[in-house]
Amino acid sequence: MNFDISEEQELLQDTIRQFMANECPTTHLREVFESETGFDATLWKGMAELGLVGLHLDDEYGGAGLEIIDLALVAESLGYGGAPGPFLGHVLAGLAIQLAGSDAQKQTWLPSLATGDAIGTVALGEVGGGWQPEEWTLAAGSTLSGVKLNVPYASIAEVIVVGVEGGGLVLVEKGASGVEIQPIEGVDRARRIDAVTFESTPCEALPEGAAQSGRVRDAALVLLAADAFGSGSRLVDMSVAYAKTREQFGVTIEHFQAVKHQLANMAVELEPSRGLFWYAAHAFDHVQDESQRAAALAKAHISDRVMQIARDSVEAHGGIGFTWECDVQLWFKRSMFNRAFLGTPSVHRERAAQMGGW
Amino acid sequence: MNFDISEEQELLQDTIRQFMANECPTTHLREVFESETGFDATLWKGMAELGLVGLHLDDEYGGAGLEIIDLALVAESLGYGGAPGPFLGHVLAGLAIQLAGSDAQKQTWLPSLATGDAIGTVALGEVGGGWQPEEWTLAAGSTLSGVKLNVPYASIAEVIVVGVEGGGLVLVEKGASGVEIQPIEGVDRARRIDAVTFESTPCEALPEGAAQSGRVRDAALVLLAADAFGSGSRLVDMSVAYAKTREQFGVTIEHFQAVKHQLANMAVELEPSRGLFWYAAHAFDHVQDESQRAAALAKAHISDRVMQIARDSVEAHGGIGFTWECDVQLWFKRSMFNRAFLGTPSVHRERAAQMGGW
Amino acid sequence: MDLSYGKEYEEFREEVRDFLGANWPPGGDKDRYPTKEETCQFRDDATAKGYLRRSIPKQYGGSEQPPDEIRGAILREEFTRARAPMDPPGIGTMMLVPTLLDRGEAWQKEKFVPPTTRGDINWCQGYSEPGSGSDLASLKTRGELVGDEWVINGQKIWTSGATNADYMFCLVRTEPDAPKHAGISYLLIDMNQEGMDVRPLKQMTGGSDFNEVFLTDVRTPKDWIVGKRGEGWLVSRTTLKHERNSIGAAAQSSAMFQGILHLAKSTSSGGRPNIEDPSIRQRLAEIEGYVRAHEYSGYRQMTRNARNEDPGIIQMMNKLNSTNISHMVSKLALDLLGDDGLLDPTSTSRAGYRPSDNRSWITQYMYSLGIAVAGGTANIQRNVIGERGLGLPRDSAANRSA
Amino acid sequence: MDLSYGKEYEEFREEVRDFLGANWPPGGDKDRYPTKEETCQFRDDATAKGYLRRSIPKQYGGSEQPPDEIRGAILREEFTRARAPMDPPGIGTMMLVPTLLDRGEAWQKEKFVPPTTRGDINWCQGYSEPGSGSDLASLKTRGELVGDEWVINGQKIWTSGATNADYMFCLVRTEPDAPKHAGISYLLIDMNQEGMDVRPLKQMTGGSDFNEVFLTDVRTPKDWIVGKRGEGWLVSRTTLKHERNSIGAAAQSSAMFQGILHLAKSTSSGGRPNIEDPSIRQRLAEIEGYVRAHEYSGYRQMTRNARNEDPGIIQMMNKLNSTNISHMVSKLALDLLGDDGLLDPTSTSRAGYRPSDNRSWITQYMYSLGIAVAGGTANIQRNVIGERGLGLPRDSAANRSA
Repeated sequence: MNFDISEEQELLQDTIRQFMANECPTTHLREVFESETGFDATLWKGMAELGLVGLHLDDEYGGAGLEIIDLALVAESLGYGGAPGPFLGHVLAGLAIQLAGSDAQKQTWLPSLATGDAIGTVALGEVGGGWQPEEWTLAAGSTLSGVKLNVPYASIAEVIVVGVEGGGLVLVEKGASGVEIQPIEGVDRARRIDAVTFESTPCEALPEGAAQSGRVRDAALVLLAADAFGSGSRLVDMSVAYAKTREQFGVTIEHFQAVKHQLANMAVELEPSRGLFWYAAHAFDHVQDESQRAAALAKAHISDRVMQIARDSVEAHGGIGFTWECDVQLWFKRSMFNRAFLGTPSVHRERAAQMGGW
Repeated sequence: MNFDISEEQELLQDTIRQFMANECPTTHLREVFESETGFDATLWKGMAELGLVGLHLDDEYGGAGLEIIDLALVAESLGYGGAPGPFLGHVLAGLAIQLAGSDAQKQTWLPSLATGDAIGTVALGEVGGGWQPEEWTLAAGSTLSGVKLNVPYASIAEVIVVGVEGGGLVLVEKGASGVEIQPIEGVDRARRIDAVTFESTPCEALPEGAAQSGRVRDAALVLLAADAFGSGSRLVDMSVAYAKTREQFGVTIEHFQAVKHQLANMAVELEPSRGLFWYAAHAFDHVQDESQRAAALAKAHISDRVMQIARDSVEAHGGIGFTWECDVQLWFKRSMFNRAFLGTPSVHRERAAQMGGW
Repeated sequence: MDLSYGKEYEEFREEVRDFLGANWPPGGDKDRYPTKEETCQFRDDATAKGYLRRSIPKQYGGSEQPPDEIRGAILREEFTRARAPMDPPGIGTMMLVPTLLDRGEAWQKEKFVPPTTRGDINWCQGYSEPGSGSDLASLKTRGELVGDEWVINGQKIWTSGATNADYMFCLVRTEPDAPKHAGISYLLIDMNQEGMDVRPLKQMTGGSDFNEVFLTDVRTPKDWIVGKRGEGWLVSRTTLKHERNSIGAAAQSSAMFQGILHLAKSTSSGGRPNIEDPSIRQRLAEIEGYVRAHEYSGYRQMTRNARNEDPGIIQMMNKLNSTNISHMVSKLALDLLGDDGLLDPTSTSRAGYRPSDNRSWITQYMYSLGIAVAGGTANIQRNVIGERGLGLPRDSAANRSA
Repeated sequence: MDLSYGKEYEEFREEVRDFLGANWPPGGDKDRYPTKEETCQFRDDATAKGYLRRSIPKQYGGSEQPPDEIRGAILREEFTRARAPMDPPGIGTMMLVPTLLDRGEAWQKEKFVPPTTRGDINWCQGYSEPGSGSDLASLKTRGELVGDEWVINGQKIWTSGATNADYMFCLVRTEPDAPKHAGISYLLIDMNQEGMDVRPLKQMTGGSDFNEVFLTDVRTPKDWIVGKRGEGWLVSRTTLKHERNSIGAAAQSSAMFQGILHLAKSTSSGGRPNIEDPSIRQRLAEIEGYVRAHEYSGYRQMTRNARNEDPGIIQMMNKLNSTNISHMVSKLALDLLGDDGLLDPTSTSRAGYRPSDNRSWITQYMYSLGIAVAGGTANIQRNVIGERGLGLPRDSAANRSA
């Protein structure tokens, strides 16, 4: 029995945390937040050089051949650091092509996705919350028509993996005809989303798309849960640090038992949930029977708990916590993204109930 | 606008509180709790002499001609005092006969119910939670057959008002043939319940039963809400008093902010809900359009909140709160009765939703 | 118990309705926006009838009516129904004027009360400081008497309305050697001078309801002080005898509940209207229990206040009730919103796909947190309820220094 | 990450299974209740294999195995599966024996360890007192040395197992003039003497898991003290190096969840199985999130403990996690029970209509509160997490006297 991460994995997380502290302090994060595109090419290059964006791709395509647990630990650290940019959609696009693509498709795309030279993304959501493969409605043959919503960084993607009717997946290249991309004003300006309209757009099916799209969804749920966990850790740390510096009535507010208990409650809501995303990530590669349900439970539980922790963090900061200037808002909004993207907790709880045979 | 009780009503409540403190201190309440029947004839006589058991019956039958709000204020005070005995079923039986009975039936029963010389009760619940008039299944003509559950003090009642198919009400007299009464081991030993089996038992219909049984149910909901509110007040008072006497670390525990805030939260959950049962009681007599829904909301909300307050009270008392010896258990169990009798909060919330046209 | 206002009051309501019917909108013209002069005239006429400036003595332009919570409620109801303007809203009429009437010099009342109640001048409040939130009396902004003027230096925060205020009423430490609470004076300051630097404080929602105000060698005449030197803390705590609005908070909760009910009816999940989801129905009905309880609590307070009786502990719970309800509603809203929870509420200026009507609920989701912190944090409210309501002792951490 | 136990351990499991197959039940006879002698023999044989009495040195009858959390877990799993007895349960083997081994005199170990580990003698713990709960060190039971004996007077509470204990290990104030923590000694006392008055403490559920013990001129030899005079507090806090059961609490939460799931499937409301109610499904799935999180946290701790690494803050959360889950499950249970929530769980002796299988959930509903208070109140747990886990300061109220 070894329910723990390895020293290498810890080292990787330390490296990312250090990288984020150096390259993306919150002053810089705010610049990206305010920027037009929400994309920082230098930061992306740094992440790519650390090997973060192709970790899970096969060696032969320039990846590190690692597992979803490794990718999830990266996501956790990026969540902690508040990393802006297209990481989520990018790694999912790579995963989709690796799992469902032909050799030729892999040859074409994976090497440049592994290095981050090309950015990929996934178009899953539809109008009215149709995130799940069985809910996708876009008909696709050699061309594709219809609307996908909430597509991360579609405007800078070289390739979009699009979920289509029957749960299949197709590839659309940048510059393909009939593609119109409109930004959606998303709450988390560190992770931009677009609406993408296709009109007779040339596309190419991933041969195993229908068989693998559920796996891509599960991986996405794990990564969102991991990011949420990292965000929650950051929020707890910020709140504890604030309680240690803010003075009222002649003492730092950490001296008030009510404050201490609120902070303890936040930690108790968060810390035990770490194993949920660890297990779901582990199950993805090693316990496939359970991986779908574990991913749903992890995403529902962690993103929900962390949203509450974000609210508690605002309260722990008092008035200042409600301001734009206070960093809590950055992770508050990140938490809203993690909670809503790919479906709210209640959606995945009901899925878990069904999968549990209830 | 006068949303308050009158001086007379306050005086009545003070009188009952004093009466309970004198005649039924918790030492005595425990004796009744442990007794075979759960009925204390002396206490009942005292309540009757105060005019509590026929308050709502017409003057001409020896009642005080007062309203449901007055009866609810009595119920609140009895809940605070933890009064054991058949009050609830008794006043509902009187109300049912007054609302739905023929002149002859009123003449027969109301005078002795008003003085408390005869005890009445109501048989509403059935197997599987059929508390509502539209759920009643017992067929009744000149005789009655079937089983009613959770009938308060059936064994000492001179008359039982029984809810039957079609939402009607019938009277069964003590000693009628084919009646079998079996005690149910109820959690609240201050308010005993029985299972009553009728087999070709002679009965007499209340002419307006089907028209009035919903009103009887609504009055019952109001009285349960009022009793729950009184119970909650007692639990908060006990918890505050305990915090002022229990010492730990050299100070009374009221000095710990966590304790103070827990007590404040209990008070905040309770106190505002007072208006819910006031309004529901007021509406019963004066705003009939709203009275059904107001009664459902009041019972659901107050009985639910007070159940949580009872749990919080145990925690506020620490280890001792979990013992038989500690008085908290008496009101904890009273709260369980108030919550479950006539349907749990979720049942009445769904009813409120339907009545709201949701 | 009587939920109507009673005959005398219903007659008063009729009288108010008649007045409004005759006077608002000006000239009976509903399609035109009234001029400032017309609004002024209307307010003067309403004052003459005793409907506005009710707590203001006649000598300062008021109608000098005895406090009457129920007349106040009726006026709010009827003016709201007719969309007629009441007394100019704001902290000047709400807080400064009653304080001046109670503690001010005659010349101060003459100079400031009439234009404030007419809405000609606006005020902001300089109480909180970055280091002094719940522990307000620890404030550090200093005032020194130099010749005939106070010279003030420091920083205030959470100052709403500072951007268009003409004056600030301000707590300033003028007696640095006196004990904490006894070293504070209550000064009036002209905002329109060099050294007054107002900076809007942007919220996480994107809006700016509050400001920071930096005071650098700001000056005010020696006699623009209310009460004596060092009495500022007491002056600021003066019990305000104006008509309370006991049901205002509850009315907002009710309105919020109507909103969430509408949201549940107008949104869907998995193709089914959310209002048909049993778990949503349960949550709505549970929230309604709290909302109605809050509403009836307002009626109770109004009744007691109208009789000049103490409403008791219930009065200390208003803010916490509002905050709790707002939290519950906001959380339910986020569940109802589904994907719309991804949307940014902060701006509608940039071009974006699919602006959603429901986007305002995202603001509400965040704003419900602002409510908690604006009215003093929930912890402070719990302290008040525990200490003043339940008779529990003060915080020991606070005791150590207070 | 590897959720199997690994090859070496799986071999160990096989070995254990083989042993159990050959030795339990005695003579392979499943239909006969084993005699006491057979059980003793089995335990001795298992000890010879290194399966039981693992933390006990060989000289005191143990198998003296190095601490191995995973072997411990495998043994629990396999013995449980075979329904074979492990070390006698109870506070004697759990707490007294490790303390004696660490701090006791040689003769004390010889006298008490072997019979305790064999299950021949039973112990109870005399720590808490009516006035000393979370503030244990304020205990007042006094011991005075009179000649060669300690004479002890006082009262203990929450003493489980006192009714059939042979001895008590007890904290007693022997140095009344020393500071609070330094005045306490750790004494061993024979329960079988006059002056030991054990009174079961009835719970609100009707059961009695605990006792009060009144000590009146109770006597024990001078040298029945563990550690020196005044060292009792430290002795009682000795870190116990026996194998932890990191997953025990989580396993109970899991079992409770399976129970509530079954309850939801087997009860109905309004004619429909509760498990089909969307609001019940949501609550169940939400609870499952907590339960699985708790379970995985147990695995994490087990992994770290097996490597002799500090599991960190997660270890301090076990009790609060269990309590929180138990609360959630119990509240859901009450909703699922409907009318059965009216039933009394305390007795099945009186004749009553319709005894319900679900009645035990009422006990659980109350008992979940006992869990909260038994393991120290939730507030104490929050203090521990805040102080030791998050590095926050101690309570100021507590600081004033501690």
